[in-house]
Amino acid sequence: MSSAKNRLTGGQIDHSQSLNFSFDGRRYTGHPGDTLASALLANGVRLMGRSFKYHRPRGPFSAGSQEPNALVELRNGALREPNTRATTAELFDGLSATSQNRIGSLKFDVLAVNDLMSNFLTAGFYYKTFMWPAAFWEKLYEPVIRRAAGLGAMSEKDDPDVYDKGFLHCDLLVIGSGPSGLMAALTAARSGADVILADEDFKLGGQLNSETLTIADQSGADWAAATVAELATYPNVRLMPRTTVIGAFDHGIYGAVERLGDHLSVSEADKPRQILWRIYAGKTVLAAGAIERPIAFENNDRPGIMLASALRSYANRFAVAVDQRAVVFANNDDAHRTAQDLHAKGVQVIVVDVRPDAPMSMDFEVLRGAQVINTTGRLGLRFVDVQLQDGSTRIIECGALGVSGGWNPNVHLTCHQRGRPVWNAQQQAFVPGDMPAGMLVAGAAAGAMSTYDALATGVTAAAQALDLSANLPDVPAAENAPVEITPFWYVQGASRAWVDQQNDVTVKDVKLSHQEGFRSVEHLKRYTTLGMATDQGKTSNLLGMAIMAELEDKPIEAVGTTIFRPPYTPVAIGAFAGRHREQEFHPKRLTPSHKWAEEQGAVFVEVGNWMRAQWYPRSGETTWRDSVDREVLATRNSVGVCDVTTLGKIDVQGSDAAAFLNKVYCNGFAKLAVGKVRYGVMLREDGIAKDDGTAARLAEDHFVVTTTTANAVSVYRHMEFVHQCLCPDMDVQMISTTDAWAQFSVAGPNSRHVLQKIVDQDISNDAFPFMACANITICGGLRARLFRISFSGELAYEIAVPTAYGDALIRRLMEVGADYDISPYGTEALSVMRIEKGHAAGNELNGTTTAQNLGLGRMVSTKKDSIGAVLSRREGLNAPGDLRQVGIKPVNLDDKVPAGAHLMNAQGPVDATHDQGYVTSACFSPTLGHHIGLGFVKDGANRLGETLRLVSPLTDVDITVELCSPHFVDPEGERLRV
Amino acid sequence: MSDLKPLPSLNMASATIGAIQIQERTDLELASVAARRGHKADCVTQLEILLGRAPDIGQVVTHDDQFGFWVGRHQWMLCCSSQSFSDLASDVKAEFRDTASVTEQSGGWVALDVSGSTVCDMMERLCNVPLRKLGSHQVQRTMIHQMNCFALTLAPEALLILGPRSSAASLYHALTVAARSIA
Amino acid sequence: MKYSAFQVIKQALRGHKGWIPAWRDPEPANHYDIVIIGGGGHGLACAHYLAKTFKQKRIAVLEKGWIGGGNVGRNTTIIRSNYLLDGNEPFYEFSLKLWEGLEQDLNYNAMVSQRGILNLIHSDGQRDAFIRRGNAMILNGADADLMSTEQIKRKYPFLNTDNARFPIQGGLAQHRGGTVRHDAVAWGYARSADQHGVDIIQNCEVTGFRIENGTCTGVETTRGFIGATKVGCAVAGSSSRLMSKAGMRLPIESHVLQAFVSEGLKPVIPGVITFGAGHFYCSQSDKGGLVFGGDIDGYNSYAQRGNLPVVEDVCEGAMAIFPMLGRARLLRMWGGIMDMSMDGSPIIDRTHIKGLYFNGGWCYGGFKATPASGYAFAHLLATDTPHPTATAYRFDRFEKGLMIDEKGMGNQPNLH
Amino acid sequence: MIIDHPLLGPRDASEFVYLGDASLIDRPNPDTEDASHAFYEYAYLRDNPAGLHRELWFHEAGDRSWLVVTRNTETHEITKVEFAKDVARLAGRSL
Repeated sequence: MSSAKNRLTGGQIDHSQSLNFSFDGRRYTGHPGDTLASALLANGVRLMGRSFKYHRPRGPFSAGSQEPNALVELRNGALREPNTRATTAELFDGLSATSQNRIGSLKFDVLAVNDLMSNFLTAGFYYKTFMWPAAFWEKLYEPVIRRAAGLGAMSEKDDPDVYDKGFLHCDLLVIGSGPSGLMAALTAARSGADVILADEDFKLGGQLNSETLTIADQSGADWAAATVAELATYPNVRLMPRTTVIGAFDHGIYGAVERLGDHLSVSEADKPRQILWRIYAGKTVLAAGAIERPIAFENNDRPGIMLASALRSYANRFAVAVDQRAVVFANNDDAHRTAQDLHAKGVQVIVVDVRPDAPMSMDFEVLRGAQVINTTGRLGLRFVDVQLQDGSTRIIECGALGVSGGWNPNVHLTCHQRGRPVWNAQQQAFVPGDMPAGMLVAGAAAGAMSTYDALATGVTAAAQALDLSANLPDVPAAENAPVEITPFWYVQGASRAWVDQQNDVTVKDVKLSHQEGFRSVEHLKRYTTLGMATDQGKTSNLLGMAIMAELEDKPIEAVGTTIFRPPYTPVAIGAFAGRHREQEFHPKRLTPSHKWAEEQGAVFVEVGNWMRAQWYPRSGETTWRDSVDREVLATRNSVGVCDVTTLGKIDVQGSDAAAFLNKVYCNGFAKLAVGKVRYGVMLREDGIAKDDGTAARLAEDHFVVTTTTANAVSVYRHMEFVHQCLCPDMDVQMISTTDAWAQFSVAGPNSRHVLQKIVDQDISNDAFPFMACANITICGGLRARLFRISFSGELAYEIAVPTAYGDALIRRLMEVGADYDISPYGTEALSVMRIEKGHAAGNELNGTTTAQNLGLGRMVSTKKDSIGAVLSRREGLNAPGDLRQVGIKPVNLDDKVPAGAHLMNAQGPVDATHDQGYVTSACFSPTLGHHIGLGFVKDGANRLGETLRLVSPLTDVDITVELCSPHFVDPEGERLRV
Repeated sequence: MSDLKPLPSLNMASATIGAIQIQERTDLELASVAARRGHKADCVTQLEILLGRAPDIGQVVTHDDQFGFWVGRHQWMLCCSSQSFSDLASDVKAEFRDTASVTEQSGGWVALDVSGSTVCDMMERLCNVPLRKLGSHQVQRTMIHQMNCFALTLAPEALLILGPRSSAASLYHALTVAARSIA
Repeated sequence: MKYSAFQVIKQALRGHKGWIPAWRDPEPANHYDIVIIGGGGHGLACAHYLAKTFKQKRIAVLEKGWIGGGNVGRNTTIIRSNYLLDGNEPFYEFSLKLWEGLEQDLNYNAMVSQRGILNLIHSDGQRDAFIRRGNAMILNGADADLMSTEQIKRKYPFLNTDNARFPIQGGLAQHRGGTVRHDAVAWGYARSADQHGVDIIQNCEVTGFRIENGTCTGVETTRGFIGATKVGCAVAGSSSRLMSKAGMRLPIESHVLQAFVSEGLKPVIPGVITFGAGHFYCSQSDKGGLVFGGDIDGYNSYAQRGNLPVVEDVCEGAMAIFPMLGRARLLRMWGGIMDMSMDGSPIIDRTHIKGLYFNGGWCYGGFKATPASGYAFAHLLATDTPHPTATAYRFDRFEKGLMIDEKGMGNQPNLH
Repeated sequence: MIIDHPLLGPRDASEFVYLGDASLIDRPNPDTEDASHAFYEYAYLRDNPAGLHRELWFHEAGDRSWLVVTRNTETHEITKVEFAKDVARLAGRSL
């Protein structure tokens, strides 16, 4: 059935089905169970990429997520995903991949010229040059460097896939489904604990799928499949293949990415491509196995050269012989298993072992005490030069070279809370040191390298984690060979011997780093970029350190170790964002009149998460100013209505409610009469204005406090702080009711007439004077609240009803107000009117202004203690001539006053040292017929009438203005009291 | 009685997506109750009269067409089913008198019944409530897509979600998206 | 040894055998005129300017680990001078000017890349505030440019302008802002300071101050007592820990700030861009990695690592404005310890202890300040007067009510 | 992080809002002679320890209680969680 030239029989793939795919436009076939890399190798394709710096030809170096070399752009168009590891990309029908980081074709990459220049492009070369002339860096050098650098290219199109986030809880999280992970999960499952078993691979079983070893007289892979099947029968077990645990965070929280759509030709509508899970694990068993490490030698980076275990994995699991002739270069016994397995698959194999006493084999040739000293083959390995024990050289023709320098326990996740692995001399590897609380390590990740030890430590780790002693599963029979290894890191004399394959860091670079004093591990890493590539140096870090240790003449553990950081493998940014993107970045809050406003064709504006009507255009109006001016004039001349529900509303009750408000507001509230509202300013403890609003006393022990829209949440939190932390015995209870009440401002000289039509009680000026408040009913009995307060400066009320009635109320108000040409107004008109009236808002309450700055200094009571009172009296906040809020009007009435402009003395220099203040808010005042502004000016209160220069060099404005009272309209406040 | 008609926040929206049903409830009235200083025991007694027993930490207690749940230390929410939009808070206040601060909450919340055999699968894509372990008649305050909600387990495979009314549309959207995700 | 293209070629042709260590590894002397504690960007810059510009002698930099291992090696490499307040803007503009001449001053290519920084605007209020800021920058002699959405779109064609929750209404740009190769800043300053005679002493942790009659006479270290006429502390996130050894409490909290880098990608993000309605900013390194970040985690921490909520928050910001980033992968996350001050602005001042000087409270703006901080601290140490651009960075400003609060968040460090 | 709420049990820290050092409970007496200096120290100076830190968190997406959490700033390990109200009372705060 299979026609691919390097395809073997057997393995963990489904030979009965074929999948079509393409790479760089050429079409191939593979099988379910293949990765892109295994399918390409089966088809005889070894060249899959180019290295980062020298653009060297590269093929797969591994068969897993540690892959540094075989990175491709997967899929097309907006779905293009750069830097995808061919070694983990699950093959699907129609898969299309393209090679990356090349100019020209993969075989003839123009930038391969860098390789010829490599002698000049050593570690750190760019720190030493490109300095002259200074301006050339951005214009010339950097663009060239940037274009050559980078790996794959983004599509620059919006990601069409969706991502979910989720939350899982378990007693035991098992990371990795090899022998130790499976036994840990089984142990926990049988105890009834809630277990999650997560593995990055699409097939559970871990290393067992790549081995020919037996467990309990079954093949390892069959044993794994049977164990997985048993686990699947437990309701308390959640099996999560295709799920990479990316990070170990505080207190047993793990991040995990589950890939649901990456192996599908077309993602399902509405279904996420990936899910970012936050897993809350009582305990965790890390059973992440081990990663084989290479040996560095001259030209050790050609396609066809890979980790010995990768050759084994390709042969056993993926049924691929990378080439019919292979060499294995090693310093340990495990690599001989690779040779044995390849031999069993009919591959002609020779082992080159640096150890003079390496074990011999009946099946294949072993060259003891020998080393690979060079390789040749332009786009793929053709010959291996071996220096034999006697010093002679033997050239071996082959297309595959497996390298093994031993195995490193996969300690990545143990380091995420900055735990440092410790050196184990017997294993010649770093094993887990300090670990995140609640984490235990089992199997090869803990340095238990034999299959039996892996199985056994899986049981003990789970038992220890869950405190189990009885009914533990028996450990099945399995090989239990000790680790036999002689440390060997790189072939002496080699210089163009790659340590970090992706970032093109060679032995020579490490030596240069040492020579120039960059000797600590962190300096080495940063100076050479060792371990900084997309694989985080999973196969290269230790090699680099070992070379440095030799140069320093120190043991490896004395050189130190770099720690790994999350994520374990790179994660799509989309997965971290989940659904919160574009329009759904934040939820929306809609006002009670939203539906009605939509019907009116209102233009909406984002105010925090709220959507508020900004203005209500009418036919014939061509600019927003037309609408806003009309709304202002309609309100000032007759009556307008505006939804002000967004203001924070905090219900404050209790026998100490008044005393409490006296504490949080700088002005007095203790003596406020029932049925009255008072304007209040809250200070922060540092004496700066925090928020302003009103408090209405509905009963002796009941207030309704309003806050600005922006500060609703933080003011509530602050009030709870004052209560719980500073005055815990005060009898006061607070709850936010912002969403519970629909509130409308009804403003204008005719507002009373309109309201009286719906309010069941008398609201004449005598019965309901300025600053009155009351619980009332409207329209024949609906409970409501009425406040006679004004932001616009007109006779005005705010009326509140339970939110569900807000829609009905706005419609009724418009109905009964028709006789008075009632006009809805939006936030723009609201803002214009408050500027005309000189009321401070967000632009003035900017977190740096004091009550004095706002012209409200006298509100800060000296007769009582309130939050912020003491520090508001500091000298720097009360300096003579400090900023005061003023009104600003242009001398030439046609001039526009821009907010953000700065004020300068009419005569004198225009620069920062002569700055007199700035404009906080500005608008066109339809009431006055010209632009006006509010601003802060040094000694402003004493400079009314003075002419100043207003400059905004950013927007090319330079005009003359006059300072005036900020109360442009009705400065005496007569209108709101009629 | 007033002729003004209430408008449900989602116009009584409902959806069936896979095994999941989502339905806006428009019959709920809510009032919060917070014990005044020194009156916790009085409030508990009163809650026992109203609900049969006072909801303990994280609990929901149902009683005829009413239920109440724990909100915080010495704080509860009382809910009753009613089509008339009467003034629950006033009625409750009349019972508790000066032993508690009572605040009308009826308008503040959108109530969504979410039910179906896959409700746990759906909710684990939305919020950090360990629903599979929570049991019946439990309540947990939680963030759903940045919205501060209460999740109440009223029956097996059935939840009542109370969310901020102003965010009703976004909340409903989040629920339907999650339902489609797991359908 | 002078670095140049010629030198690189010469050494290459000689098999690179001629390169010498970038700085010496001296044993500490018994006494120095000036000891700087902290071999980070600010400490090394200070040493460089003390020796080269202020012609001081007998200077040592003491570093508890390896130089450049703190925030100068952990930041997101941005330089800018887009500040609002008079206490800050001249200082940061001075810093930016020093960046512009840094490589020639140091003979070290730190890849100062002035590709511009852009702060997006999403509301009228934000526009007003940014216009005020842009004007303050220009009035202080810096550059600022108010860009329209159309102009921005030409530079960032894939920016989400048609389906945004918080629509983009323009942006405030500083075209002279940009990025610098952060590690190279530490190495360049160290190499230059070393060449001007400064002793850079690594693996030398200060364990205490010797204070006699209100005067600091030196420091106790893991390598013994080192006498000093003046001691300057520039240890960023470790400020409180260090100064407590002198009995001082500081207006500073230490917080963790996370940063992120993506896998290498072909050039796609031309400058530095900052989202104005969420916590996300991004640039692209010369290697191709997208370097991005957002807000601090928000709780006191010395752990140099953060947690998932902030990672998610930042990526949500990314996807709000750049939905094409969904398929780019986050490669690595890490954390640095920020010395968050009580008003968001730094302190460069004498302490009440004679001979003991302090530099800290940089919040997450320390990197861009490196040259000016070093220079101003050197000025203070050498002349006992504050540098003209750093006169406001005093300890007593909090007691006097002279805060320099750019964000208007008050005495809550995690909000700055 | 997970904060073990005294009543609600373990809750993700993202449900909480952080304020800072629990010494913010110890607001000085405003009526003393050196109140200004005391308030300066209260508002601005911090121990900022590397190690155990008592700090205030508000359970915003929970029961709206302020908590005093004792947490190690080097390891993030949390060893104690108390209601701030109780801590304040113990410190003698009342009305």
